[in-house]
Parts: sequence; C-alpha cells; structure tokens
Amino acid sequence: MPISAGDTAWILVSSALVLLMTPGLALFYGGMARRKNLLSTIMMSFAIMGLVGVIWALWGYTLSFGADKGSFIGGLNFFGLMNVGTEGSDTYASTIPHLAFMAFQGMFAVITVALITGAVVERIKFSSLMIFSTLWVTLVYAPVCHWVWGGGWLGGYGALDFAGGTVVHINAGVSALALVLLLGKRRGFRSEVMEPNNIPMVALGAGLLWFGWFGFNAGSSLMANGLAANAFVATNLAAAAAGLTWMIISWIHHRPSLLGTVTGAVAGLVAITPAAGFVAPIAAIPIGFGVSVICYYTIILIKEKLHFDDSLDVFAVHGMGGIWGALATGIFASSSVGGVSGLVEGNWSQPGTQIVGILAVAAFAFAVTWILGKILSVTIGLRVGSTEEMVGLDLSQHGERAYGGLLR
Amino acid sequence: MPISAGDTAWILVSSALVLLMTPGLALFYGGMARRKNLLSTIMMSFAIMGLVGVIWALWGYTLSFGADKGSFIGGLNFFGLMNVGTEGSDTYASTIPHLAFMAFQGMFAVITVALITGAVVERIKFSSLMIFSTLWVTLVYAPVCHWVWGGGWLGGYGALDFAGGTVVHINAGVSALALVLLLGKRRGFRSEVMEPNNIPMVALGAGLLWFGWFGFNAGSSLMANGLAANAFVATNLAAAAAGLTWMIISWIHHRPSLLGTVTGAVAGLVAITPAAGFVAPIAAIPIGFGVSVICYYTIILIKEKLHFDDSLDVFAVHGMGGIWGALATGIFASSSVGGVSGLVEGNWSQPGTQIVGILAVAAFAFAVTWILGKILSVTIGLRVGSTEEMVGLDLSQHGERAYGGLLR
Amino acid sequence: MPISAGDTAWILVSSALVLLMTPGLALFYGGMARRKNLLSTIMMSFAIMGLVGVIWALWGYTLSFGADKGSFIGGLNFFGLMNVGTEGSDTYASTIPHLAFMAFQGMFAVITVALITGAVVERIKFSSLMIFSTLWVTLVYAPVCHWVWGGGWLGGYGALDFAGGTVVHINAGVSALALVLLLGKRRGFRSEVMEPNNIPMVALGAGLLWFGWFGFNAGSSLMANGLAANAFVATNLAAAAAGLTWMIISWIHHRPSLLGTVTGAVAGLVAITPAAGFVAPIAAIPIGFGVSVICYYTIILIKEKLHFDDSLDVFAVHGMGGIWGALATGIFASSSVGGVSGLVEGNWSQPGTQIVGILAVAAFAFAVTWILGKILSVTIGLRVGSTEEMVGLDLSQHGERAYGGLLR
Amino acid sequence: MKKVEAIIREEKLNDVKKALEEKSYWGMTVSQVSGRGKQKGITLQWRAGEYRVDLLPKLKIELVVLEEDVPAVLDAIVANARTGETGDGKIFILPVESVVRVRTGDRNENAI
Amino acid sequence: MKKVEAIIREEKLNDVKKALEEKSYWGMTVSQVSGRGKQKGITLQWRAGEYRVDLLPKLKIELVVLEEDVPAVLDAIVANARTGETGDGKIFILPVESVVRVRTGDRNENAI
Amino acid sequence: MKKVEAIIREEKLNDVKKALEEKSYWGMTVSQVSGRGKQKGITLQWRAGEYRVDLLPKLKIELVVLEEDVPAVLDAIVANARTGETGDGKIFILPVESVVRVRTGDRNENAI
Ligand SMILES: Nc1ncnc2c1ncn2[C@@H]1O[C@H](COP(=O)(O)OP(=O)(O)O)[C@@H](O)[C@H]1O
Ligand SMILES: Nc1ncnc2c1ncn2[C@@H]1O[C@H](COP(=O)(O)OP(=O)(O)O)[C@@H](O)[C@H]1O
Ligand SMILES: Nc1ncnc2c1ncn2[C@@H]1O[C@H](COP(=O)(O)OP(=O)(O)O)[C@@H](O)[C@H]1O
Repeated sequence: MPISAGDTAWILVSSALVLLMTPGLALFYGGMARRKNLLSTIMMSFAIMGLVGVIWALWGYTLSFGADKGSFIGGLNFFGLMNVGTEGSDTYASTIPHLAFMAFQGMFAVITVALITGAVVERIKFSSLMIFSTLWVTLVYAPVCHWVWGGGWLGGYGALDFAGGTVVHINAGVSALALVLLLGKRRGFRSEVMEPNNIPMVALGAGLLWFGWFGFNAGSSLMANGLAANAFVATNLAAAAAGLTWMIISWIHHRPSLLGTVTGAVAGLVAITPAAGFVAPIAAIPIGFGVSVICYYTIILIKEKLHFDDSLDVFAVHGMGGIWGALATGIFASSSVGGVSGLVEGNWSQPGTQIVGILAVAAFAFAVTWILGKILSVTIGLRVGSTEEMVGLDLSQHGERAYGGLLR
Repeated sequence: MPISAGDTAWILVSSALVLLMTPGLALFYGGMARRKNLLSTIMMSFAIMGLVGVIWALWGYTLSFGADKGSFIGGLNFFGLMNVGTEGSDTYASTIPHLAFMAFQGMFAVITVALITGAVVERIKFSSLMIFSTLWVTLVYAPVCHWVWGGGWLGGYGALDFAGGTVVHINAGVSALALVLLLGKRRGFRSEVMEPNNIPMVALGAGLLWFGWFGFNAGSSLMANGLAANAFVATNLAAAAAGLTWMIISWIHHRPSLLGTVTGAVAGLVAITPAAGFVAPIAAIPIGFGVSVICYYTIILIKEKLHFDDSLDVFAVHGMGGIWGALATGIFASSSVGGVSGLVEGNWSQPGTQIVGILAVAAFAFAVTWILGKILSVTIGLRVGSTEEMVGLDLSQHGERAYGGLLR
Repeated sequence: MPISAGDTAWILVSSALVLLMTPGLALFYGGMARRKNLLSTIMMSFAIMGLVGVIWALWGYTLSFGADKGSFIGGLNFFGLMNVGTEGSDTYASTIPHLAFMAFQGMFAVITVALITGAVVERIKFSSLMIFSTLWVTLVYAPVCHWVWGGGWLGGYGALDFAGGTVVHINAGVSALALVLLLGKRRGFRSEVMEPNNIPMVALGAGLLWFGWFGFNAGSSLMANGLAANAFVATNLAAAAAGLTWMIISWIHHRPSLLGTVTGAVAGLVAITPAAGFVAPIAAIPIGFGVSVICYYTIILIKEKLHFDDSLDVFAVHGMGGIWGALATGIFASSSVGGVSGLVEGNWSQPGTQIVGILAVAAFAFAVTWILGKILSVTIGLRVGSTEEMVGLDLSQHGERAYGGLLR
Repeated sequence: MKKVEAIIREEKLNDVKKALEEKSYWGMTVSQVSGRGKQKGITLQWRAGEYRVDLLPKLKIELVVLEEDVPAVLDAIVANARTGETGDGKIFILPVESVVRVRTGDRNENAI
Repeated sequence: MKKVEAIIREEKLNDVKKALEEKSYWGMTVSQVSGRGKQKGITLQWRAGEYRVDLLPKLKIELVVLEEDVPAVLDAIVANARTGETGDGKIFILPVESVVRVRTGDRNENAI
Repeated sequence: MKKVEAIIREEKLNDVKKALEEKSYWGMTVSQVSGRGKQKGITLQWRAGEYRVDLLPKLKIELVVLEEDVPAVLDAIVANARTGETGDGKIFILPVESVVRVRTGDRNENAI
C-alpha cells in the first residue's frame, strides 16, 4: 500500500507527542519529590530517554515486533533497525513508513520504563536503576509488548488493549509494586512530612502529559481517521471526568485539591488508554469517574493501611488505573467503534478475556521484576546508603543541586 | 465527502494544541499572581478543563452546534454526543470526522471560560467559580458560539470572526469586566505592591500559548490548506509585531520589559484571531502594532484611572484586544484571502457589520454575566472572607501550598 | 502541483514545533544563568521572536529565498511577502502553500539568532543586542541561508545540509565565538562560582527543544514521507545516544549529571541536524556518541585552557557540534537515503565538500560578526557597565526581577 | 541600642511596616522564617489523605533602635500584628553593643 | 532569658525537633542559611568539569528559653545534630532582655 | 565573644568573603534578607506602568568571633561592602554568652 502523507504526518506528530510525555513525566514526578531529590527524579526520566532510546533501536524493537517466535517474543529480523525502512511494513500500519511505526512504538517503551521510577524515587541507586532498566525493557517490556501487539498469544487470544493499558500501565504499575516491596520504605516514611516540593511543576507536567496523551491514544489508531478522532475524544473526556471526580473526592474529604485534580486527570488518561479505540466516547465519563474513585482509595489503602512506600503512587495510579481500564474496555466496548462488543452490548465473555490479559501480564511482570530486583539487590545493591538518602540523591548520586546561586 | 487523512491529522493536532493552551494559560496567569494564590490561579484553569470538558460533551456542543433554533441556540440533537460520529458532519467541516470537529470546538469553550478567571483571581470563592462556569458556558458561551459559528444570526448577518475574536475574546473579556465590577477590588489593591511571583513562569505560559495558538487560528480553517497557512503566518506575525511593539512602549516609559513583551505577544494573538483567515498575512503587522498600543493604555486607564481591579488585565487584553481585532478584520479583510473585502479594499460597510457583532456580543455577555454574578453574590457569595484572602487562596480554598518542604 | 493536505499539515505542525524551540531555548539558557540575569536571558529569546519574526516577513525571507543574485543573495521579489501566497511555490516545496514554506524557514531564522545569545548573556547591553540581531540576520543569516538552501553557490557545490547544521549551528556557534572575543569575560569568570540557577528549568527547556527538533529535522523533508520518518528516527536516536554518552563521560569524571545528560541530548540534536535526511538512522548512534565526546572536551578546552567566556557554551555545543555533524554527514551519508554517498560508502570526496562548506560559512560568519560587533563596540558599546553587571541585567536592563513577592 | 526581633504573620507585614513608618522607624530588615509555638500547625493534603505541617511560614522583622524607642516600636508591632488567634508571634529584645553604617563608617547612634 | 541559635545540618532538623518536643520545648523559629566553617565545601559539576561551593545549606534554629533551660536545650541539640563529620554546626547563646507575646501582650517569662 | 551581623548588598558577598578569608576568618553564616533604610527602594514595572518596592534584597552575614577580633572583622566588611551609595548596609555587634561546637561539644573559645 502506498504511504499516506496524512497518516504519516499524524503518526510522526503522535510520536513527537509521546516523546514529550517523558519530560512531562519528569516534571510531574519531580514536583512531587522533595527538593533534595528533585534533579534525581527528573534525571531518571531523561536517562531513560537516552538508554531505552538506544536499546529500542538496537534490540528492543525487534524483540517486540520482529517475526513471531512461539507467540512469546519477536525474532531478530529487525535487529539494529535492519529491514526497517522508509516503505510501509507488510505487517504493521502499512500506510506509514515502517520507521515511523518503529519510532512511535519506541516512545511507548521509553515512557513505560520511566513510569516505574515514580515508585522508587528518593532511595534507589542510580547505577542499579540503569541496569534494571536495561534488563526490564528487554525481559519484561519486549515480551509483553509482543504478546499484545507484536503477533503474540494475548492479542490473538482476544484481549483488547488499544493503546497500552496492559502493555504500558499494568506492566509498569505492577513492576513498580514489586520494586517497592524489594526496596523498602524511604527513611522517615510516615514519620516525617514529605511534601511535594513544587506543585506548579506537577501541574505543568500533567499538562504536558495530557497534551502528549493525544498522540499516545489517538495515534494508536495508526491512521488519521475516524477511529483516531474517537480515541481523541474519549481521551479528553476521560481526563476531564476523572480530574473532576478526583477534585470532588478531595473536596468531600477536605478541599478541592489541585494536586488531586491533576492526579485524577492522569488516572483518567491511564484508564482510557486500553479503551479509547473500542468504546464510544461518552463511555469515557463512567470510565473516568470510576478510575478516580478506585485510585484514590487504593492510595489510602497502600500508604495508610498496608504502609507500602509506593512513593509517587505508580501502582495505585498506573497499576490499578490500568486494570480498571482493561476491565472497563471489556465492559464498554462497542462493536460499532472497534468491532468488538463488551458486556453492555451483551458480550459476557469479553470481561473474562480481559481478566486473563490482566492476570497474565501482572503475574509475568511481577515475577520477572522481582527476580531482576532481587538479583540486583544481592549483588550491587538497589538502595543508596542511609547518609546518601538523608543528604538527598541530587548531591549523592548526581553531584548537582537543583537551584544554584548563593542560597536556595 | 470522504474523510481526508491530511485534514484530520491537522485538526486533531490543532485540537491538541488548543488543549495545551489552557495549562499554558494556567502558568501565564499563575506566574502573575502572588505566591499565596499561585495554586489557586492554576487550579482554576485545570478545574475548568475538567468541568467544561464534561459539560461540552453532555450539552455544550449541542447547544452551540445542534440544529438551529430561531437563530439563537442549537437544538438537542447532539446531546451527550448522540449523532456525533466518526463520519464527517453534513454541516460542518465535512472532510474530517464529526468527532474531531466537536473536539476542536470543545477546546475553545474550555479556554474561553479559563480566560475569564484572570480577572477574578486572588479573591473569588472557588465553589462560586465552579457554579458560575457551569452557568456561563451554558448561558453565554453556547448561545454566542451558536450565533457566530453554529448557524445563528450573527454569522448569517455577515460579521466575520475567523477563530474567535468575538466568541472567545470579546466574550471572555467583557464578562470578566462584569465580574470585576461585582467582585470589587482585592484587599490592598493599589496600596500594597502586588508583584508577579514568577515571571519565568509567565514567559513559559506565553510560549505555550503562542505555540497552541497556531492550532487555534490555523486550525480554524478546518482543512490543511492554503487558508490554514495564511492564518498560520498571520498569527505568527501578529504575535511578533505586537510583542515588539509592547517592548518598545515599555522601553519608552522605562525599560524593555519581558513581562510586557510576552503580554504584547499574547495581545497580538488575540487581535489576529478573528482576522487570521480574512486578511493578508502582512496586515498582521499593523494589527499587532495597534493592539499593543490599545491594550497598554487600556491597562493604564482601567487600573490607574478607573481603579477597576481587573487583576490580570483580561478586559484590557482580551476584551479590548478582541474588539480591535474584530474591527481590524473589517478594515483589512481581503477578498482574495477569505472572500470578503474590508475597508481598505473599499468595502465601507464591513466595519459597521463588525461593530454590530462586537456590540451584540459585548452587551449580551455583560448582561448575562452580571445577572449570573449578582445571583451568586446574593446567594452563596462570590468572594472569600477577608482572612482567607489575606492568608491566600491556596491554603484557604485548596488546602495546599505551592512549594513544600521546610521553607519556601 | 496541487497542495497536499498531508504535507501541509506536517509542515504547519513542524513550523509550530520549531517556533516552540525558541521559548524552549529561553528556558534552557535561562536556567543556566545566574538568577539576577534570568529574565534577561529569557528576554533575549522572546525579543528575538518578535524582532526577527517581523524582519523575516519584511526582508529576511526575500534575501534568503528570493530570485538568486549571483549565487550570493536572494532578490527582492518576495519583499514584504509579495508573491508569497497560498499556492505552492514553483521552486520550493511545491506540495505545500508557499506561505507554509516561508513560515517554516522563518522559525529557523528566529532560533538561529536566539542561539547566539547564550554566549553573551549576563553582560551584553540589550539595545546593542537588538541592533546586532537586526544586522546579523540580514547580513549573515540571509546570505548563508541563501548559499545553502536558496539556490546559492554552496548548495550547488554539493555541500549537504539537511536541516541546518551549517546554516543554523555552525553559523550561530562561530558568530557566538566572535562576539565572545569582542565582549570579554563576565566579571568574576573563573574566580567566582557561577552556578546554574535552576536546573529543572534547563531540563524542561531541553525537553521542549528535543520535542521541537522533530519539526526542525523531520519537517525539513518538506513532505510527510519516508524521508521525514528517516529524519525523525535519526533525530531521536542521536539525541538518545548523545545524552547517554555525555552522562557516561560525566560519570567517569564525577557522577552522572542531569545537566550533562540534557546538554548531550541537545548536542546530539545539533550533530544530526545536517545528517538526518542523508544517513541511515542507525548512523545516529556513532554521530551522537562522537558529538558528546567532542563537545565535552571542547568546553574544557575553551573554558579551562583558553579561558574564553563562551558563557553557555554556544561555540562548543553548536559550533563544534555543527562542524562534527557536517563532517559526519560526509562520512555516513547513504545514497539509499538522500541520494548521496559518504565516505563509508566509498565516496571519498564528500567529506572534502563538507569541509569547504564548514570553512566558508565559519569564515564568513566570523568575519562579518566580528565587524558588526566591533562597530557596535566602538559606537554605542556592547557591554553594560560594571555596576549594572554586578546588580544583574534583570534590574539594570529590564527593570524587572524574576521572582516577586516579599523575598526571593 | 537594642535589636527588636519580631516574628509575625506574613500577611501582617504591610500593616506593621506602615505603622512603623508613621512613627518614622523606616530602617528594618525582614526575613522569611518558619516557626511553631502555641499554634499547632496546619493541615494540608496529599493526592489522597491529609498531613499536618507544624512549622509554619512567618516573617522575622529586625529593627535596631535606640533604647528609648523600644516601647514605641513594640506598641506599633503588637497593635498591628495581632489577630487574637494563636500564631500571632513573638517579639524578642536583644542588646546591641554597637552599630556601624557601612557607607560612611559612622558608629552607633549616628549609624542607626 | 536566652536565645539559643543553633546552625545545624538540614537533614538533622527532624531529629532535633523531636528531641526538643520530648523535653517539651515546642516553640522555635527555623530559617534557611548558608554557612561555612571547618567543612571546606562540596564539589559540584558543570556540564563539563567541576567546581567547589563553599557556602553550604544549613538550617538555623532559634529558641528563646529561660536561662535554666539552656543546658537541656543544648544537650538535646548536640545529641541529635551530631554526625561527627565536619559541618555539624555551631550553637550560640545570646542574652535576651525581654520577650513579648504579640497575641496577648504578655511579657517575659509569661510570653515564652 | 561577639556576634557581628552585617547586612550587605548581595553583589558584595564575594569581596567580603575573600577579605575575611585573607584575615583567616573563615567561619560564617549567610542568609537572604530584605531590607530598607536610607535607600528608598527601586522602581520596577508591571505590564503597563511602574511601581516601587521598598524592601530590597540584601544578605546578612553572621560571624561569631572573639571580642579582640571585632575591629579587624569590621574593617574587612566596611572596606569591601562599600559603594558609597545609599543601601550599603549596616553592621550590628551583639554579645554572645557562649558557643558550642555540635560535632565535639567544645565550648566557647575552642568552639569558634
Ligand atoms: N520559644 C520560642 N523561641 C523562638 N521562637 C518562638 C518561640 N515561641 C514561638 N516562637 C515563634 O513565634 C511564632 C508564633 O508563636 P505562637 O506560640 O504560635 O504564637 P502565639 O503565642 O500568638 O500563640 C512561632 O511560629 C515561632 O516562630
Ligand atoms: N565563626 C562562625 N560564625 C558564624 N557561623 C559559623 C562560624 N563558624 C561556623 N559557623 C556556622 O556553623 C556551620 C558549621 O560549621 P563547621 O565549622 O563546618 O562545623 P564543625 O565545627 O562541626 O566542623 C557553618 O556552616 C556555619 O554556618
Ligand atoms: N534600623 C535598622 N534596623 C535593622 N536593619 C536596618 C536598619 N537600618 C538599615 N537596616 C538594614 O540595612 C540595609 C541598608 O540600609 P540603608 O540605610 O539603605 O544603607 P545606608 O545607611 O548605606 O544608606 C537596609 O536594607 C536594612 O536591611
């Protein structure tokens, strides 16, 4: 099929939008850390843009999208971008250059790894994070991506994931939880106040994420068509509804919170990710409403009851948000949108199929992450020393501080 | 007509760009407030992204663009996105999915409401703002939008508004003025110094606004064509010329000011909004020059002579800038660009038509806003208490502060 | 040829992306200055957006792209946007409106001038900078742009520059060096610590630059096609590889630095600029690796050995990065990508051709900049007074300060 | 000479400044501090849930004045910094042995 | 009454605060300062190369207490702010002549 | 022992620091303050129009030194912080009753 200029324009722009999400995430996370760990938190995302950016071109893309090996992993036919050219691929998105498809997918790999870091900020050793990221993108991301989108078993089985609810959010969220359990709590967790250092920075990050997410979701239609528009509208509506819901929840408990509102918006974006091209746009309202309720109380449960130090709520927002999104896709899917009916259209089996997808990815991600983390933990160590943690990771890991000049 | 991938790509991107303008505005406004009201100022924009985002899908779009009822308002045929699908609309922008058109228009509604908030920051009660926004977008924005773009009387009458000089800027600016008169001044207005807390944040916001405005104006051509390019160039040139002009004015009075330069750029973007698809690009230079002169001295007049506390100059920049833009459209319109001639091409009636549009919208917006504000004022109250105002709205309305950690 | 909606969408978006790079640069540079010069540093970029934006429409475009005069400069046939319309140009990018091509090129002129400012921050007189910018864009940028892209001698000679390695980066970098030599060092250079005031702001700026650079490089294909995708992928990979490399270099010397990582990413973007549409994407890895090594040690050389105060390393990053990029284009060019073979494909002459281009532009830019700077220096003076410098340029040049409120 | 160090609420600075101005005490030095006392902190919120901060933003005003001016200065501050709620602040008076004006090298009384 | 001014490491504030709290010294004022002393600064890095910063972030805690409370306060601070490395900080004790509580106008002992 | 509190212009810190260093007064604590005095403020600008700010950024340097060192310290500061324009700052000398080094528990002369 010939390359379509319109589709190509759209996917290149979408790729750029998804790329921007990682700096957006850096600020979103950075603003929530304490000032002494601000650069360190931002650095994680930027270092991953470099590291995973290179890995993706070398072996990440081929393991994810290369010729299927046993429904589990891709072959090496695209190693080092071999055979990935300016023509359309036969298999994927044939109206755009194969390189554009590769680039778009690469941005997803980058941000997925970056998402995990939110759970481990303020105490993970930077060198270990770099090794972990290398291993994780290879051994967890690539296989899961292949299962769902690269011709692997889960896509074939019928689990729906339009733009990465499973591949990105559940995957990152559950892996984050595994790391949290291995790493343990930050010094002073629940005994000292750990205030976000810069909420305007969080809001800016959220704004960039919201903006970039249009590329993430609507770009996942891989053409500039009606389905892209459907995903676009659903994305915006879910963010709006979830932001509003979280604001109201915080209002009921205390006051309408900006931090809450932007967290809600991001949760809404997470939840709509797998659904955006399968549900009618208006279904984004219940999906957005649901995700804020679920994530809000998951945070309370995790932090205040279970006392897990999932520092920036990666499991609560991305893990649980992604699970709700995957389920909701099975509930609200509409055959007139993506060709598959969900529960509300009487297809009782789709939620079950979705649950299989959720469980498979969650179990795999948790297990492999745990093993990787454990190995690192007993070899070079996952955590910085206690003094380094107290002084802050900016100075101890990076030899820099956020705000120079005479004083802070 | 079949969907065009190129046009769809362009309008989806444009919608994303306009969406980004609201976080941009949040920073633009936020940086100009005092630190104790920084989050509150940002929150207004984000809360409106949620609230108006949902309202637009439920009833805002249909009231604006539904089947015409008496040239005044749209019918309910698009209620809850009913009948808004992935095919092109018969009535609007037939080469793109109807959903894309809906999304694009929705972004305008969001930012128009957010624009108003600049006038009332640092003292409005958040709950009242939420109710006001709900009512305003329904009772002011939707009708005016319908009049101009949805098949209502004003568009039919021949008033030109390419991308929202009337619908967005005059509408928001005049409504802001009505609220200012109702709300009264901030404590300490003109007796205490109220310095912008963060001018780099204002500049960042202005940068995002300028960037997003390409979607706003050039996207309003609803196709990726020569007219879009015309609007694009006019937009950039107006921002440049107006930024430069404001810089020079501030230089003449004192020193070349960054705050002034970015304010000028935004004013230029306001003024070119109605004109971008009707005038030759080079006309953006006089339009940009004019708007900075007008807005600069309007601020002086409003704040220093009339002593109205239009806190972040919404009436001066958007109201007066929009009025100048609407007039300038009548002056500089060129039949070879948008099919209509203006004064300089000898069409003496166009400025008059423009004035009718300005007056109609200004009068309607002022009157309805005043009534809504008055009702809120005598029922739940528009303003926070005096102590809350002194302590700052971040703590008193939102239970948060911008910069955490031990000290500021 | 008829206008293509897909190509037009792509170039309009690319133009917007490149526009955003200048505010991005403002933050990137601003965060590295000292706080007392923060607004001044940001202001330089915004003022240039206004000034060069207007100049480009008036005479910049026509001098660059007007009918060729002696292979050296463009004629005046496009003066004031005359004859630049909504149809495609016969000469340039015929599938998009001529105005879109003009706009896209204008964004390059703006950022090139803004790039220079990094070398002269914290001490240049603002009025002189404005005059210098006016002269430089006219007498240096326009001719060089014409030589390479406007039908001038250098393009004809066969020097490859896909997106501005020579026109933008070498041009700006070498001119910056000339100004540095004329202006002299900042007070306290190498005796006082001059810490970056806000590294998160630098990171945000770098994120926006990376994002915008997709428009810069992939947009330079002027169509939404396979070549654009090639340039897109090369761009991202170079940024990733160079960011990673710089991180590792800083790690070897001290610790993995965020400031270093983002500097590396920007250097990678510089180096890939001339190459993006001529080399296979995978060549971006050696190009990115090389640029970080070269620029890192150039900074050490310039600042620590030669004691030149190239304040924000414009020559080191853009000059040397651009030179490496131009050379690397001659080395890695692949005929299957851009139709020209480089050294690795056995074309031994291409590096030589590239060197001619480098030397010609460097010599011209250095000489004319030196003369312009010298004239300004002996007439109105290039530098602020010593007290003004100590107090900071925000107060002394602009009568503003970055962070208001009671205290800093 | 004495140094009057007053810890006050941020929002009271303007009133205090004006009151001192009227009594022609113009020279002063202000700094941002955080404090706790009887006022037991404020409640802020996370994304989900709340927390208490016990060190609250305050301002410290320092004035060096002649001994005989201390009562007037105290009056001005107390009268204008009061709200009657906990957290209004404290004033400390410390002895100052000498004062130098940097510009002129003047000492003591002449330097204030 | 005395004013105890302690310059400590930022990361020690919580421990010091808790120790004082336990001895029921609740009132205090904290501010951000930069200091240098035996500790000769830290090395940070540019884009390329390194530099030393000699003024390091510290916190200053100020407590005004009765003379008899000074030893207990000193003990609490010293015990909890120590790491044994250079840069642990200094404590200065200054005389305070009188104290006023802004809220009530109470003076001296009653005002602390 | 005495505490020398000098309020100086921000841009003079480096010179003062160097001068003190040369006389081997290395220990010091610096903080950001805002002040007003004879200097009547500066004019800044809004988007349109101007305004005056009367509290200007200054730095406060605190040095605790032996009584006999006070004159040398004063000289170093005055000589290096002067511009001759209003706003150069003030120096206050306060009595210090005792000093403790947190790291070692050393007191007074040994602790400075
Ligand atoms: N003993 C003390 N030493 C130093 N500062 C104190 C002391 N007690 C109170 N303060 C300062 O005074 C501020 C107000 O004290 P607080 O007890 O809350 O006021 P009030 O006495 O009006 O209730 C505190 O935030 C703190 O900064
Ligand atoms: N003579 C002094 N005057 C004022 N402050 C001082 C003095 N000496 C030290 N300080 C403060 O105490 C802090 C710690 O001093 P330092 O000598 O590094 O600690 P230590 O004595 O434990 O090695 C310094 O950062 C500075 O703020
Ligand atoms: N009486 C005072 N008490 C406390 N601080 C003062 C007093 N007078 C001046 N200052 C501080 O000294 C700084 C410089 O004072 P100023 O009178 O402007 O200098 P100069 O005496 O050189 O003209 C002020 O900004 C303020 O911080």
